[in-house]
Amino acid sequence: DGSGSASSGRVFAAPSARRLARELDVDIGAVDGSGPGGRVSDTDVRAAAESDDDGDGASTADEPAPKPAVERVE
Amino acid sequence: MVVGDVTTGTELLIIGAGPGGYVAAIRAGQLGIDTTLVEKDAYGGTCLNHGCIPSKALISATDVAHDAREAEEMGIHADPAVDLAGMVDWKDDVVDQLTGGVEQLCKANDVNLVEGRAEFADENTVRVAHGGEGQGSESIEFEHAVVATGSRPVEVPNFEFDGEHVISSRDALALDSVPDSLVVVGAGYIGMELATVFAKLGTDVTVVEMLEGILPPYEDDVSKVVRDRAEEIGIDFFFGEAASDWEESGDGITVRTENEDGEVSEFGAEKALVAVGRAPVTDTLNLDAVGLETDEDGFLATDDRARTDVESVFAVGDVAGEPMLAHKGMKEGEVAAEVVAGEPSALDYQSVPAAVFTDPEVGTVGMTEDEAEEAGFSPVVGQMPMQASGRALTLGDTGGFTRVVADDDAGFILGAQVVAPEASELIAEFGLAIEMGATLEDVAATIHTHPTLGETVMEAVENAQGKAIHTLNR
Amino acid sequence: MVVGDVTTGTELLIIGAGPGGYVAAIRAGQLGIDTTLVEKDAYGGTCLNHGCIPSKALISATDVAHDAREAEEMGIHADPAVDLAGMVDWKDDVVDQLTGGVEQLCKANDVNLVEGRAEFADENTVRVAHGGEGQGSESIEFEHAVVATGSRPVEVPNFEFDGEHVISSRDALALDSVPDSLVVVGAGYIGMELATVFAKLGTDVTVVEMLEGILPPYEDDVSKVVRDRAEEIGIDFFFGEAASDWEESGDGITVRTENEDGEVSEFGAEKALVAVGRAPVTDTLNLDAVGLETDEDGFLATDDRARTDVESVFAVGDVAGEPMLAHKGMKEGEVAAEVVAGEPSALDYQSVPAAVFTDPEVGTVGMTEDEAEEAGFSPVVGQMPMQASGRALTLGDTGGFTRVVADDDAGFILGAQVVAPEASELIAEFGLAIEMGATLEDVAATIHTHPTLGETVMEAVENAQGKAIHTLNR
Ligand SMILES: Cc1cc2nc3c(=O)[nH]c(=O)nc-3n(C[C@H](O)[C@H](O)[C@H](O)COP(=O)(O)OP(=O)(O)OC[C@H]3O[C@@H](n4cnc5c(N)ncnc54)[C@H](O)[C@@H]3O)c2cc1C
Ligand SMILES: Cc1cc2nc3c(=O)[nH]c(=O)nc-3n(C[C@H](O)[C@H](O)[C@H](O)COP(=O)(O)OP(=O)(O)OC[C@H]3O[C@@H](n4cnc5c(N)ncnc54)[C@H](O)[C@@H]3O)c2cc1C
Repeated sequence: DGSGSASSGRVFAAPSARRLARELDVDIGAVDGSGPGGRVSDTDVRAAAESDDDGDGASTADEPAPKPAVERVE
Repeated sequence: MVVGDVTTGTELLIIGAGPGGYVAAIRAGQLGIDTTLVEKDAYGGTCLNHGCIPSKALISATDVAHDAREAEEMGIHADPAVDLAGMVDWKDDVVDQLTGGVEQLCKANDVNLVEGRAEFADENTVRVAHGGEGQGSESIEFEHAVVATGSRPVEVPNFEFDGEHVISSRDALALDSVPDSLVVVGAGYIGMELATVFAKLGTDVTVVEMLEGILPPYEDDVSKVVRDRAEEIGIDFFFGEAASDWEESGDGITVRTENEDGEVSEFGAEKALVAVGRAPVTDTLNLDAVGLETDEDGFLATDDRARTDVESVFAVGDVAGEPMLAHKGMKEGEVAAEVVAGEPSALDYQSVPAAVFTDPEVGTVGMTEDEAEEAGFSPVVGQMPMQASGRALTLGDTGGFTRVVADDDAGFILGAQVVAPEASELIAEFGLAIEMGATLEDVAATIHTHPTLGETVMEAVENAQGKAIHTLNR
Repeated sequence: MVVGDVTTGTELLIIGAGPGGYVAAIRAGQLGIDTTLVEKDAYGGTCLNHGCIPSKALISATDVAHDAREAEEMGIHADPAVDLAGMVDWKDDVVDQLTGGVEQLCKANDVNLVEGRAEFADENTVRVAHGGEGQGSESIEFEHAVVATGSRPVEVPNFEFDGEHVISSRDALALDSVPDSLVVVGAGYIGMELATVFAKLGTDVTVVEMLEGILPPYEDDVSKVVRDRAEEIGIDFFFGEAASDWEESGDGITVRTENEDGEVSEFGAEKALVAVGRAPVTDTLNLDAVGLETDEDGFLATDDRARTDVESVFAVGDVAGEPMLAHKGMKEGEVAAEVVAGEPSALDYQSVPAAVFTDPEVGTVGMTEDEAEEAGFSPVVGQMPMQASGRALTLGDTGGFTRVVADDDAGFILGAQVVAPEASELIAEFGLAIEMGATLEDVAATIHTHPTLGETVMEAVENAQGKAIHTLNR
């Protein structure tokens, strides 16, 4: 748990990295950021996606975006 | 795509063509979605017709006259005459260009435009009543719907808008002569922007506000800069005063207010402008029919995809809650359209900037120092007074400051408060810094053009690091 | 720290208190370095006394009058009278506040201030001649030195500045009455800024330029916006004309120019303002004594630590080469001081923004499309016309556009060209984007306040992605 996600639960990562995390189904809050202060880069997100996968990670990025089916959680 | 005699069908049905709705429509059109946009009044909604655009037009026009009038110190001697009817005509022209542009952009992106008032008939149908008597109605079936019906001004009890004695911001933006005097009820951003316009036009302006200061959401040192300037241009303030009722008197009216202790005050003026907030327009939509309920304030709850509790229905803009700002609605509109198209979009922004176009402007984005503390950061703050900015001096406008709030540990920029000329523009760089996860060091290392107000961004950041050049470091 | 009778010693000796030198001094002081700053004329250098600040002060003051005069369309009727002597007094006040501020900031950071003209005596000594007859001189030994002696205007053969008929930008900024007519030799940024000021003051301005257009470093569609506006306010242009000589005639002068084919033209005017570029001030420093040589244009070569070929000597600002801009010099000054302090600083910025304060302003940062191609990128370009910006419309100022250049593969933002009101401020966000390695997606995802000119940044970026909302996508 890098300091990139601060006490507030906030993640420090560029919008493009945050979108990539959604696309690759990675919980960006749990990614160890390699940037200053633990900032999460797209490379960090990709690495996390691959280490989460059981071998077929290489193709994940090319798959179409999962259709978001997020329900309001409360 | 006629489904029956009077029923048509559409993939995406959008109700309301304000910034939330029209942006959703254009983006959906771009993404190849069969889109229908229903609007009962005018393209562009409140923002283009009665809000952001007309108010900013009058603000910048009155500033041209005011700045020239006040420029003796600069060697300029002018006594500009303002013809309000002419100014309002010009403003209407600006509005027409923009609303015409919105209509064209919708058409160019293949959006079906329907004029009329929509309400839900059932889970996948709206009924649209066309304007004017006997114009009939039609039903439109949809797969997805976006509610973007915006907001209307809140009325204070006993102060129904009559367009004559008690006016709304909308009326105030369309007056054809300058009132001699005006009581403004409410010192929020709309009240303060318009109070400033009229004071600069020569109106004797009195602002009465229930709370203890102006621009309540902002920090005291921010609103103080605006209040001092407002007082300089002749605006009188009365705080802790709740407007209770009014009556005609002579050519104008007398407004009565009550303070906490029940003491009554009276303010005479030609008119009263009531600007105490805005409420969502959701009561006219027959939301029951689609299975939706609002919260007690009339807002629709949405998730991070701009989706309501009903899977097929999205809500964007003012109906979806605070901050009730055009650009928040636009972002929600974009995301709703993209989600319908199956894209991995989400409302995952870190902050929504906000600007007040008073004199000077206020621009804020992200967290204040207090908010950062509450969120668990140990904030460090840096500030640069405009008095030390070469550019502010050359503009003859040195009130205010640029402030940054950052996380002391990692240096991440968390927020900014700017009260200065062009504050609305200056917060853009902070906004990008916050979204990027930029640190103080990142912004300090970026070369900023000399002489610009933007240098105060860099100086504030360097001040937070204890190494500002043009101001002393605390 | 007296070393001998007339010799003092210092760790860091800085020659010249312009933006390069005074920033180096303040930062060095902050870092605890024993620092001495020698200045022969006035704190703040060219920039504060005869450059950036006085020019921008006159530009914004004349704009106040001009904008009011041109605002009939907005319902404003004004006929401002400008008292140039009063305007210049105000401008001098602004300059005094800022130069006084620089002096105070130096003192507050424990910089030793020495007045006089410095030249190198040997590898670690300068001799400082104090101003005025019989004021004597002193020697100062140093461990490190920073050369920050700036630049002076280039003279055109036969056009020596006499302050009367042939004037420099410095003279132009201190006139006490408005000339009836003016020939401006040179359509670079200084010539164009001043031509605009005088045209707005009512002077009959003719610009003659050797090259084929105005603002030579900028792309044609950028400079065209400025040229069109300049012609609207009455400036006449003659291109391909090299000023060859002049003579007095009547109350004024006749300037002769020659074109490529040797054809001679004559232009009559009250005065000629010559602004054809600036050259570094390095010839008066006795550089030999410290073991340094300049290149053939008089510049000192430096590495990425702002260090010259001599280990102990740094050069910053205009003497260190193009771009000859204040903020480039400030950055070099900071880095030089930090390197002396042993910090890991370097001139590793990606780009130096530049602004021209014409009407409208020009702001650029990073690469143009052509430059990106030459650098091996496959550039993609996005543009947003000001005509489609709600904020530009409300300002009544819709000339120009915002353009972004990005790398088509990764989306990295490489550069931007803005010609628009507040262009100097708008490029700040692009500057940060470039330094951060932000992509088109990053900027597009950042919410921009409505209605602001900054929204055109987002729209240009979205246009490059083929998904702008408020302009058609090519
Ligand atoms: C004076 C003033 C100044 C403002 N200044 C700013 C500012 O500077 N910056 C800023 O960000 N915000 C500003 N705002 C707020 C801004 O106007 C709103 O946040 C914005 O307009 C909300 O957009 P929206 O799309 O949600 O709704 P709206 O713009 O309100 O549009 C809703 C549209 O839906 C239509 N509609 C409603 N019901 C139906 C129906 N049943 N069928 C069909 N059509 C329907 C309406 O006619 C309207 O056109 C200002 C507001 C005011 C009043
Ligand atoms: C009309 C005009 C407008 C301009 N507008 C802008 C603008 O808007 N933005 C921008 O970025 N740039 C602008 N510039 C350019 C800017 O002024 C220079 O880039 C900047 O001043 C360079 O800073 P410097 O520290 O290198 O040198 P300078 O500012 O030239 O300072 C050098 C100092 O060294 C002193 N000095 C020289 N020799 C000695 C010596 N031997 N001993 C002691 N002292 C010495 C001089 O007296 C002077 O004070 C403008 C220039 C002009 C002329």
